[in-house]
Amino acid sequence: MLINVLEIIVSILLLLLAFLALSSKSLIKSVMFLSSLSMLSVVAFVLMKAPDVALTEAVIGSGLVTSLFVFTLLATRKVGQKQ
Amino acid sequence: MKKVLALVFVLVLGALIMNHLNDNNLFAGFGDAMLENRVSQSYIDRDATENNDGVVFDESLDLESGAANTVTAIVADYRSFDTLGEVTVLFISSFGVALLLGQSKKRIALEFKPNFMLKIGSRALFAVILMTGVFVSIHGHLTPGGGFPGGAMIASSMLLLYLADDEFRAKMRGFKILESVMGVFYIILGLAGLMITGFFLENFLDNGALGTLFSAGMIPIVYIIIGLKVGSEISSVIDHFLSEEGA
Amino acid sequence: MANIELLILITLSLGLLSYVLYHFSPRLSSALTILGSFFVFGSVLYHGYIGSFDVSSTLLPYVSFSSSALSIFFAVIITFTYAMVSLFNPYFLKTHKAGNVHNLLFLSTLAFVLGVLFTNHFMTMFFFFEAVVWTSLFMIPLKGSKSAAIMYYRFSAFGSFALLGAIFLLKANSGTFLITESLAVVDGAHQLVIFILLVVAGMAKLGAFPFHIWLPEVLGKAPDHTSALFSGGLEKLGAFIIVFALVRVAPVGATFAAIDLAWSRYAVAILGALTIVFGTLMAIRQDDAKKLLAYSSMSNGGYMLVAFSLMNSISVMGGLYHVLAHALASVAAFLAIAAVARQTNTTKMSELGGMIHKMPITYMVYLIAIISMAGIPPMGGFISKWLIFQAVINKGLIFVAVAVFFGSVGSFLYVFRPLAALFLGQELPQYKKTLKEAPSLMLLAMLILSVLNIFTGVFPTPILKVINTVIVEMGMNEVVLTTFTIEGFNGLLHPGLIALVFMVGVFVAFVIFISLKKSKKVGLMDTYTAGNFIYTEELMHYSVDFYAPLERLYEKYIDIARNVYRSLDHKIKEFARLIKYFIFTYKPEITAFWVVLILILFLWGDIA
Amino acid sequence: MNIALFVAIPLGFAFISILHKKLAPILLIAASLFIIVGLSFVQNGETVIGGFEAPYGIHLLMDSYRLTALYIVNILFLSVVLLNIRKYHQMSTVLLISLTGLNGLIMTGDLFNLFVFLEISGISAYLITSTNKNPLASFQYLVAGTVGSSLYLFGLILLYAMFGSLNLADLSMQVSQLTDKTPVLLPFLLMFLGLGVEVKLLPLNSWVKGILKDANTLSGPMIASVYAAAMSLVFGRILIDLFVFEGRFIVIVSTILLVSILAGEAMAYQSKNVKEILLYSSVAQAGLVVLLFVSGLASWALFMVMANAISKMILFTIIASASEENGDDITVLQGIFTNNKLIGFSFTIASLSVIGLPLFMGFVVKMNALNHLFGEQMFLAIIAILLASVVEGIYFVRLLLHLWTPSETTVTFDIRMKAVLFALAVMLIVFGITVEPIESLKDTIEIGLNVGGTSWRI
Amino acid sequence: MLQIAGLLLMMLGLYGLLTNRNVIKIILALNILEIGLNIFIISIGFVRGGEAPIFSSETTSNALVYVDPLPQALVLTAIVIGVGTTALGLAFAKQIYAKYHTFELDEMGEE
Repeated sequence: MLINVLEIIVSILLLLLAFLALSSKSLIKSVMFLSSLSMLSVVAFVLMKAPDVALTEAVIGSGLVTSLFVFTLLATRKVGQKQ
Repeated sequence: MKKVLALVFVLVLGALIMNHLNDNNLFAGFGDAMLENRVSQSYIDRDATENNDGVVFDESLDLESGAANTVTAIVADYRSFDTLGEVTVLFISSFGVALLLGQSKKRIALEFKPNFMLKIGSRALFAVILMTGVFVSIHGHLTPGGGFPGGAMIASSMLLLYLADDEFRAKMRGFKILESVMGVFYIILGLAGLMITGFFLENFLDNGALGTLFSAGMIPIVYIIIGLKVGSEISSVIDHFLSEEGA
Repeated sequence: MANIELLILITLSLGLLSYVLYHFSPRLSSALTILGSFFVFGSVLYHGYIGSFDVSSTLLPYVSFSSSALSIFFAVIITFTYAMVSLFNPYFLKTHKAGNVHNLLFLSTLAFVLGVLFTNHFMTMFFFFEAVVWTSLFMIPLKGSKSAAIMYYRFSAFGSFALLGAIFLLKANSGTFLITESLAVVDGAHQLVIFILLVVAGMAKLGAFPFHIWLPEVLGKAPDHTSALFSGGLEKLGAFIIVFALVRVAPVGATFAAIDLAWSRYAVAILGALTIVFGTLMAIRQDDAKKLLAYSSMSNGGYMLVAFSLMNSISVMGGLYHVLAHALASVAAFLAIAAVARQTNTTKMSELGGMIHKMPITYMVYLIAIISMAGIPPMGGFISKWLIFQAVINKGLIFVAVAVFFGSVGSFLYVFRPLAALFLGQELPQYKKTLKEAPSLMLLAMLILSVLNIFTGVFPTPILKVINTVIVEMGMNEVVLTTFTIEGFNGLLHPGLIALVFMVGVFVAFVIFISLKKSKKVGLMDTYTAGNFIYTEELMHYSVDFYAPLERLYEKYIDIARNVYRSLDHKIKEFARLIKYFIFTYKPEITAFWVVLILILFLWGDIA
Repeated sequence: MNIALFVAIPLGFAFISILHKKLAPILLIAASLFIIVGLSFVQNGETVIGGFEAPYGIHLLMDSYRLTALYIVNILFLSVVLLNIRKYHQMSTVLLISLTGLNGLIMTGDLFNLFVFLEISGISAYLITSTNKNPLASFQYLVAGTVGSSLYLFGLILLYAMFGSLNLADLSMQVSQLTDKTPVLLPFLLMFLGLGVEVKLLPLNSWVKGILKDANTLSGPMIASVYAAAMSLVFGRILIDLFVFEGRFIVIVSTILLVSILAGEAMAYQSKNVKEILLYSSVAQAGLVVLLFVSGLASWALFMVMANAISKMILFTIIASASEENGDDITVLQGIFTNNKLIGFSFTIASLSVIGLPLFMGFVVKMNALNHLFGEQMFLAIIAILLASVVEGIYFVRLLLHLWTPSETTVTFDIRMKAVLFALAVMLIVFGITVEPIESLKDTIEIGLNVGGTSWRI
Repeated sequence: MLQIAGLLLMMLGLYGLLTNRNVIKIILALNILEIGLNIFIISIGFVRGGEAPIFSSETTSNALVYVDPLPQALVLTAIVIGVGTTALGLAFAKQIYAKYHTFELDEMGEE
């Protein structure tokens, strides 16, 4: 029962975060929302008894992808500042 | 307006798909998957090739796949070819990033100046994370994780160094050699399987007892290879993303 | 040369030889072309006459031949056209961008035409048909007009692929690609479709009413002597296909009881009638002599359509004879125009005049040709039109009959114009010094054609007897012929007698012309209107706005067919632009959008 | 000869090739040659990877269809490589990976493995197109390709949820045993759309314009010829082996295909730009090929892919090479063949073969396909093919007349290019005149399809 | 419930693709699509009350009920492939930025 409630909360949060990530005006905020979406999906994976996937998603999906997004934005903002 | 319309569209589509799947008698509902009808039951029972009485942790010897972690057994044994492909995808995208962003140049300067403590601390943390990564890779057949998260951890330890030190540039040449050698090892492992047993990527080592560190035949080796390869590839990707053109 | 396969191969290799030879000596290359054309004509004529064609094929794979009276008849006409036109070749090569290519294409088309006519296999026929299209296609732009070539291909391709559709339907129907066998068993549901496809294929090639747009374009813009080839030779391939559809395929669909004719055939006859009317009306208002003749070719094609659609011995005989008579006449007319054009570099009637002084023989040739085209005795065109009139009136097709007569009357109007404008009237000053009569080879060709034009009008029975064998071969009763008469529905025709009467009439007229007082010669500028001297010569010219009052009646409607095609073209392009606008932009969301849409469309059915 | 080597060798070479720049092109050519030579030592049947029989493990399949497909793809691949390796040597690794991906794609008998190879070849295709120097177009290609493969994966996972297997043969057997086929139509539609993105079917192919409009001598022939051939052959194989067509699915599929063909031809007809003409015409041809596959004419579809691939290779290479300096407007390129008769000859033959004129390979294929379609009375397809041929004819005539009309433009072509393209053109003629090899190959392919159907469907 | 969430996440990803005209946002939407797909795939194999498919000292025998391991293996592969495409997409994004100095598709001159 507890798990069911947890599932529902996670689901709603997932959708909320996805919507926020897509509708946020600031790119860096979007990326942060994506990152938290990814972290939340880790919870979802754990709930569905998939620890391997959870670990991989946590390290690669959440960590690595976020950092790549951030680096891209970082690099381009610098370029933008120069002009 | 356009956005609302698009949202309505996709939600209608989602509802339609859900409706379709609910009506579908072949499609089990959430949480009701029937493993008996799927090939995966054989993966769990380890009886894809021959009948198997049962699998017992710490006891069963020389199963057809010796990893206690069934997912690992599938990834690195039953469907090892997929994993080879997966490694290839990562390899080609890392190469592609290098190709697209150029053999650059100068790394991005960060906006804050890391102090001494940060530098030392991150060095220490670097070692810890690196060890964790290697550990995760090696224990892939026993615990959750495996080569990919392990490799990513190795890479994130490198990332830590990047973030902690403004001047830091990894030795890309070394990564490249590591990447290449590990890839070739994987292929050679597969070819060795072909030579010894007649099947490409076949496990030709003893499986040992389920659940011990030195079990599961090739799987730890494969995962170490993957871990190192993924680590070096992702590090190279990070390096390229952290560099920019100019100067 | 009795073997058709060998004949085709030899013609092709002669073409290649003349292509190579052109680099060394254009003259020799042209001589080779002439030799080749005459050789082909000679062997077709001789072996066709004694009936000793060897149809075995050993060298070419997948190809087999058969010879029939029909194919020999067409082959003789077309190869003769080629032989005559070939005599013009040497004089026109200099004006071409690539004379070597011309010679190669000339002989290749000849070879492929033979293939079309003599094959007994539909796929081979399609192959040769396409080969003719492609080789002739590249002859058109040699004078520099790519658009005409593209126009030609549009309709030819449409015809070719309609033919292909018909071929496959026949195959599906009968299980064989052999022409005679598959045509013999046309029945069932696809009968009408096969009929329509074959008729469309033939009409596209013939340039009949809804598909006539290419004819004036091509005949007007092709190299001057090549136009004769298209009009007298290649267009007749369309008639060949039409014969397939209308005569050899059994009557299709419900019958129109009142006139004892299948609806489908009646429809073709109506289209033929429309072709005649349109062709005539358009010809009347042309300024370019070649375009005028092109439209006249179109209207004569209409006569063939009418003739073949009526399906009785007299009409089919008329149609086949018209193929011959029109080929002779139109080739002669086009060649005469080409001869003029070669000397003056223009075919615009308003820019020419008084050529009779310098080119009397060309004038005579042209005169005879247009008399034949207009269907006036004693030329060949009269005989065929008489037969067609007979058949039409006998069937009681009122509208068609009106069209047919209108065509004849109209042709007086238009063929007179180039005659008057080009040859008669004032001699234009700019040509006074340089103009000469055409060279001897050209004259030879034109004279042969004129003699034949008269011969076919005066003494047609030997040829009609040949046509009788064709008709019998196609399973109809032969027409009763004696040495000097033809028996129609309403009585006998004495071509010789008519010619004699006509000769006497001409002689009397000539006597009157000689004996009366000579008219006074005046200079071109020697004219005053309302007391003013006219400075612009064009206003004085016979042919400018010659039939203006008549043209005003219909000039709003002349471009209907062309506009239909143009708007079709626009519609296609608009559709293409629409798709491009919606899909092919740098908008990544398009793919997602279509995916969502298609999935919704697919799943919506679950609810509905 | 273990066919896993066709994947392993180029992959291993790719891993090695990043070590040494000079070595990479040599490795590429060596791998390509190895595969072509190796193909003649191949035996039909399945090759198990990892020692687990289907449906538990992954296996590679080989039969006449796949062998022919491999020959087509690898030979064309080698010719593209030989023509471009000097100029684009930095792409060697990418090309090695794409060779791996394409070969794996053709041979694999597992749907998820196919997804992996789809991504491998897809990613290398994005990188190949990056030589166009138009990152926006490549990005669009990447987005479309990713969406496509996600859809494919979605459909695939639905199939797995229903049948519990990922093996092509196993699935097709289970699907054929279903009495009510409606449940499987959604996954099939998803997979159809997903692969349709790669095969360039109409509403899903917005990426094509950006990619092929700026194509160079490497990316043009590679995407339009090699990739198009491989993708449509794989797609066709799945269509034949796995898909069932019923109800609304038929309506949607046939609409997509007919619109692809007719709109593709219309767009080519409307275009004034040589590359655009070619790219839209290849959209139409892709639709035509899939139409033949859907109609069940697998072997003729295979030959049509072959004829189209050879033709497109010739056409795109010539135009890409000629437009490098001049741009590719139809008027700018006028007369490029006047001084390059051999190139003009190859181009003409390729375009005539695409139209389907006698003497060339396209004709043999089109005629036989039409013959079968008439036998089956599929008139919609017939009308589409005939109309398409007419329109194709018109714009190719326009193109040919322009390109052959003498003018001042001088373009010089590489002598190797002349030789390779001429050889390919001769191949079109040879297959157009001597029908026996095609006929006999067709027979073995059809036997293969049937035998395969019974033997490896467990 | 999580299955529906996965499905809806995919739909939101599509929504993002439909409405966003920013290169970064498009890649982001692709990522959301992939995460949704991954959750959906895992949910296919979920068995309520099943154990994680790892033999350990607690779950020692194959007689127990496990969740389906195959989808998990597939998702592992899919995640890595997703990272590959994302990295490549971001590299293209950087190139685009270098060429046009913007991420907004609307601000780039279309041909």
